[in-house]
Amino acid sequence: MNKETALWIYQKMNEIRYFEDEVHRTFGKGLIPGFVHLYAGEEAVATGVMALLENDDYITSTHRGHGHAIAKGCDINGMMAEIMGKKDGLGGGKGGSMHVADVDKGMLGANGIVGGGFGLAAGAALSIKTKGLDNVAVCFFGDGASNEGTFHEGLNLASILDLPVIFVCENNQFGEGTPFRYASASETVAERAPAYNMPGIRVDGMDVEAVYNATKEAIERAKAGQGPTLIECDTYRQYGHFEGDEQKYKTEDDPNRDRDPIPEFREKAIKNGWMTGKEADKIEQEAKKTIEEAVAFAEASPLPDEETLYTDIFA
Amino acid sequence: MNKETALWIYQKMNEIRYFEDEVHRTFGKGLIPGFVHLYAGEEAVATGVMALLENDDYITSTHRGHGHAIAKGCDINGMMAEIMGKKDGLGGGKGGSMHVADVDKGMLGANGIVGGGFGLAAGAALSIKTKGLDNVAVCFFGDGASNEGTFHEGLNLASILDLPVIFVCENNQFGEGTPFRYASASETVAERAPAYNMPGIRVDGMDVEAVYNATKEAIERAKAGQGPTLIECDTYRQYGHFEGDEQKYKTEDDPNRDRDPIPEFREKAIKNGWMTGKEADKIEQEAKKTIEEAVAFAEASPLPDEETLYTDIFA
Amino acid sequence: MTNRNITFMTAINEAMAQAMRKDENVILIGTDVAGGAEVDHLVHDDGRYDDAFGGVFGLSKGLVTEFGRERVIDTPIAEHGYFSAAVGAAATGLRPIAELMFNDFVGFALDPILNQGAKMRYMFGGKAKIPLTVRTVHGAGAGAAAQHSQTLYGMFGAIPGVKVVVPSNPYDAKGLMLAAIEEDNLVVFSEDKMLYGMKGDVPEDYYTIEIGKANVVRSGEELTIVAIGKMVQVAEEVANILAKDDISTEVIDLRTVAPWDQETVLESVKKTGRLIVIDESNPHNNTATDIASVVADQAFDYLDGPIKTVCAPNTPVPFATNLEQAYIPNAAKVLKVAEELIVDLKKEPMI
Amino acid sequence: MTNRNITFMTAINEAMAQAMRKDENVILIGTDVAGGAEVDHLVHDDGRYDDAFGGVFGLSKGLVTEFGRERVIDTPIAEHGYFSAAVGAAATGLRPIAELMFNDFVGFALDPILNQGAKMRYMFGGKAKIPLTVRTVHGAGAGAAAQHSQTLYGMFGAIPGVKVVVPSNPYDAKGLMLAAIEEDNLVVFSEDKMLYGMKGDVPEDYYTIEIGKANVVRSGEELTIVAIGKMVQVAEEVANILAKDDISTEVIDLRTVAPWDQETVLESVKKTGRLIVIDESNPHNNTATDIASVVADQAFDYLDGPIKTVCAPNTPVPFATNLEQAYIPNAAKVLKVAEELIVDLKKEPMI
Ligand SMILES: Cc1ncc(C[n+]2csc(CCOP(=O)(O)OP(=O)(O)O)c2C)c(N)n1
Ligand SMILES: Cc1ncc(C[n+]2csc(CCOP(=O)(O)OP(=O)(O)O)c2C)c(N)n1
Ligand SMILES: [Mg+2]
Ligand SMILES: [Mg+2]
Repeated sequence: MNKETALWIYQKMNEIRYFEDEVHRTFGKGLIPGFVHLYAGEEAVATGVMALLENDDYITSTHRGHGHAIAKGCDINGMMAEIMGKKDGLGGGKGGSMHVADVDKGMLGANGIVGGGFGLAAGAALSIKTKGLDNVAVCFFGDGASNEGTFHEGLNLASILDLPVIFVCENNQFGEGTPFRYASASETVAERAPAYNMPGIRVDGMDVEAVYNATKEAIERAKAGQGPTLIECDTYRQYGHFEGDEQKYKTEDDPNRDRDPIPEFREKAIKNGWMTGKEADKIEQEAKKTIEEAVAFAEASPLPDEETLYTDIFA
Repeated sequence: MNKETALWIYQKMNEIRYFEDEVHRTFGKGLIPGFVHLYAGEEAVATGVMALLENDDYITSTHRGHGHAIAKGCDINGMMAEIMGKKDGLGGGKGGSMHVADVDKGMLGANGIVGGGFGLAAGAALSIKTKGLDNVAVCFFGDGASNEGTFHEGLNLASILDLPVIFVCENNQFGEGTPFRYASASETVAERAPAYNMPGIRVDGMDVEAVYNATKEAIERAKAGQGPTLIECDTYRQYGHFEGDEQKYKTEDDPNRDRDPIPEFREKAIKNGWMTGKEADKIEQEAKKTIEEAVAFAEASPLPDEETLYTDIFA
Repeated sequence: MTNRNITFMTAINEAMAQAMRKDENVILIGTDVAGGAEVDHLVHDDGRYDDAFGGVFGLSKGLVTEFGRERVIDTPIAEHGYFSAAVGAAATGLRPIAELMFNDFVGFALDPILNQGAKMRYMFGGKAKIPLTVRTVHGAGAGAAAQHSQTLYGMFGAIPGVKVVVPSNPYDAKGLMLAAIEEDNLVVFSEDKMLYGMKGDVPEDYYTIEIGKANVVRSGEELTIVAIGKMVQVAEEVANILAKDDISTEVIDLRTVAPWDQETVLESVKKTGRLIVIDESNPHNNTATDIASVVADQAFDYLDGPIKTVCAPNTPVPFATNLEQAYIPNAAKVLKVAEELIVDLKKEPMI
Repeated sequence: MTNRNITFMTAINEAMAQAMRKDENVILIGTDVAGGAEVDHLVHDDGRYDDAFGGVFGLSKGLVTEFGRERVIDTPIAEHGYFSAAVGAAATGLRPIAELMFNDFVGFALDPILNQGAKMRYMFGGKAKIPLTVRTVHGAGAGAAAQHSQTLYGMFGAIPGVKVVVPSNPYDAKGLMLAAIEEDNLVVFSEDKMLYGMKGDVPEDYYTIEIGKANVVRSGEELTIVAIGKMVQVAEEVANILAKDDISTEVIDLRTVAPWDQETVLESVKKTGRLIVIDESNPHNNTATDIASVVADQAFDYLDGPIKTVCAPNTPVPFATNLEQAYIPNAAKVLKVAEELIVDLKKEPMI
């Protein structure tokens, strides 16, 4: 990883965190309808992967998609407005938190359907392969999603067709209030990879560099026509499953409970000479400002015009 | 295996084979509507497993279900009549080949839906477990079905709940005209078992004894509360995927192509002293007669009464 | 029999608890119906469990504490798998209540309903019964957007072999849930999430409400409004407004959408000659069109005007609050179509 | 433009081939759409492939030979997976034709249609297009029993964002398939398996038939019969029989069941005053009820009698030949309901 990358990562990590903290507050004030799932705590995964992706690479995301969207380059003002259901939202206010998307940025959508992304990502990779492009598709998914049949189908299909896709599991130990250790017969998600004849790698998902390095290798394999890779990132969500969750299932012993990937990366990046403390401070301040501006933008944006209820059904 | 078991097995193998050969002929004569998938060649699996099951054990079956039904003790006359769509069929002629069933015999149905049985069997095992019974459920499925997401979901669920269920794969190398080696990223089905923290055993599915022994162990585990087992039986279907299939995909090199489990078992059983040649001859003749009688029964049975179109929707 | 003022949610919880007390074969299975499986601090000293969620809306809270994890079963997120298991369990002697957290997830659970649970009895010539209750949640209004707000009971209702119940208030919710669990058939029990907080008088005792029978919640002579679930409130609101204009409206709460009560609806329309059906489903191939179709056939000669259906538009459910409100059928929309029907009954225009 | 007498199956095959020649982004994906993947003896010396199945009915035979395995993609039996992939591919620049071998398997492929393909454009505020054609097969009559004979286009038609096409003859099949592939939207193309052998004149050239427009296949003045797919033949048979009694029947082949052509149907009913809809779907919440509902609203004043729908009964499809035949709508059943409508038009009773 070089300096430029590290600075980009640190910027995106901070943008995500400030974004999510802000959404948390705004939700608390009753300004956001519906279900909101926050990504705070898992920033190392989105940024470690996305640091290696181009605009034309594709990602599929989850219900917990804000972090992926920010890291993939989606417009932050448009995201905030979308989450508040405003006209200037990325989807004109019609999608909301669970459907933040920007196909032109390669972001194929947050997805309210757990396990909805495996096949979509394989399909994006099929486009890449069929058109002979030098890109990859990345599927983000949770530990809970790994028990959906679509995991099995998506990984098997991608493997037999040697599709350039990377399956990135964000194992935050819980699917809603159900621990992974209960819901999954396997101890890790990565150990399921051999069933699909693909490498399965488990990395410290609180450490951006570990995520970055594993992704780098996976991209090389994918682009060399060697097919998909499964990367499991051990991580932790700071907030509840969704806003309003009491989190009665969390325990003192949860690994990663007391870790935070952002200060961890700040320290490492400074130590490795990728970033100075001053640069870090500046990034933090700028990120904070970016989010403040996004909130102002979103709040100022009007509600969508009522006739848009009826548009965008068919192309 | 003892003499009694061996004789039972040899009888059921022959009944199945004569049954299927007869259905093949009858279909050729145009007397059977719809899709018919024959079990001939795979008799060692159904009989090797069913030799160990009681009436109150459950099985779920597949589109290729005649063999399972006969071995589980379904009435053969009723089966033949069902397949011909007659009033005296097991399902009153309303189900046909793909839906032969007899819940009282623990046969939860042939199933036209590939991958439909994994969860059903887990559910039957859940009944057994919840009621504290000393029984098991067996799910038969094909190599092709192992790529359905329901495989993943069914095996994982059964494993985490320690359900008394045995998943028996009949790997006949093809799903319709698509070779398993193409469709599955894993080389065997059994090697997927570790992903569900259960034993995965691969046996010679042309050898009844191998199937029998593996099943015996699996039943012991299940009844001891140690959860499910996956058994993959390497086998081969003698006929096409369904009646009418040209079988252009079969090759000279297909393993098991030139094997037949019935003479193999006859030879072994005689050698091991489980059966005399005379007993074998007699069983063969009787089986032939049983099937001839079944055909006569089915042909004599009238069509269902037209008002039965409207019955059996709700209990 | 004590009546308590309790919520729709509590009424359903109570029904499930009473059914589970009455019959040990009744189990509840679904994602996070308890929550917190294998979390040590949620296990009491006496071996009983606390739940972490008790269902994503908290509807099944407390059930795991009373009935234990053997009968209140948290599943992996694997709807097809556990719905198949529920069907298999039902075919072999249990009486499962299986929860589909949002009806929108039907794409992960349809085959066990469509091809297994609904058809086994028929295909097997009557030799199976499937006492399975599918609890699920529909409806817009919570800002849950396109994949968590659909109204899909019409899809289930189109399947032969499936009964579909949609309660409109706490009293009905309890009685219909108990009836559903008593059924030896696959019953989809579809709850509008916007009704969860609704309060009403509910007897403490065990009671059932007949499945397949509609409820005439208001008698009238000039106009029939058939409504489903949450839409019953809209129908009553409309009836009150029309009453000011001396128009007498009969309001029918359908209660069961499959098989719906043709007798009650036809009788009413034969009396009033005018029909509006309110259904939050998307407008095509839904329960409203089904009712319209049957009435246009069987009661044609009694009709004094066109049959009106008021449904959601043919769009996904939008997220933005104003768009979502515009999506849901409401009194204004119903009054607008009512205009055309009642024009000859009225003295002066109303809206 | 040469016309050849070819089968319904060949017409669809030809359409797919012409679309694939015209646009290299068109691919075909499904279980055994070729068959025989990785079977050495099916590979020619020149690297081209023979198929082993070419679709389970042989409909896509030859396509892998011309277009190769990169564009004619055999899948594992994993419908949810490859349908999601088809949606993902469509969203990123391909124009997939994805085959659902039997529409009955919808329980394994519904989410990619219901929640992804049909909704992405809307949820993303117009920032996606999904040029996906879903080919599938419906209909009873082949003895394929309850899980392989259903008629489910009505289920797809209820979903906002999905267009549904049901061709009734080889000419339409080709033109509608080419139109479906040209669409930038998710189109379900549902083929009645009983029509596969039907022959008809089909131009060799590339042509499209407008999606959303019905086809008036016979003009008439006194009775409108709207029919779908295979049922168009039943409608024509009925029209011929009624003609002997001097009753003039208009037959409308719906062609597109979602969005169906309200204009053509309403215009016809306004002229004839009498309507029968024939639809092999189970009777509730289907296209027939939808049409009845719209007509009962929009053309009420023009109606001279009740609206009749003739559908399959509310049962699974039975296996036995006699029961299956009794299940499928036929001319006798249509004539029976026609009686009631035309009683005032006739001189003497007909059946
Ligand atoms: C098909 C489907 N089933 C269930 C849900 C409800 N649900 C939303 S998020 C969630 C938990 C997902 O857990 P995981 O995949 O680990 O992601 P995390 O929330 O931990 O990021 C569940 C069950 C859903 N949205 N879609
Ligand atoms: C859900 C579903 N998808 C596809 C099919 C069509 N189909 C019927 S049998 C079959 C092949 C099954 O292969 P396998 O599981 O290996 O069983 P085998 O036929 O070899 O015994 C297929 C694809 C089906 N019936 N159900
Ligand atoms: Mg998780
Ligand atoms: Mg096979």
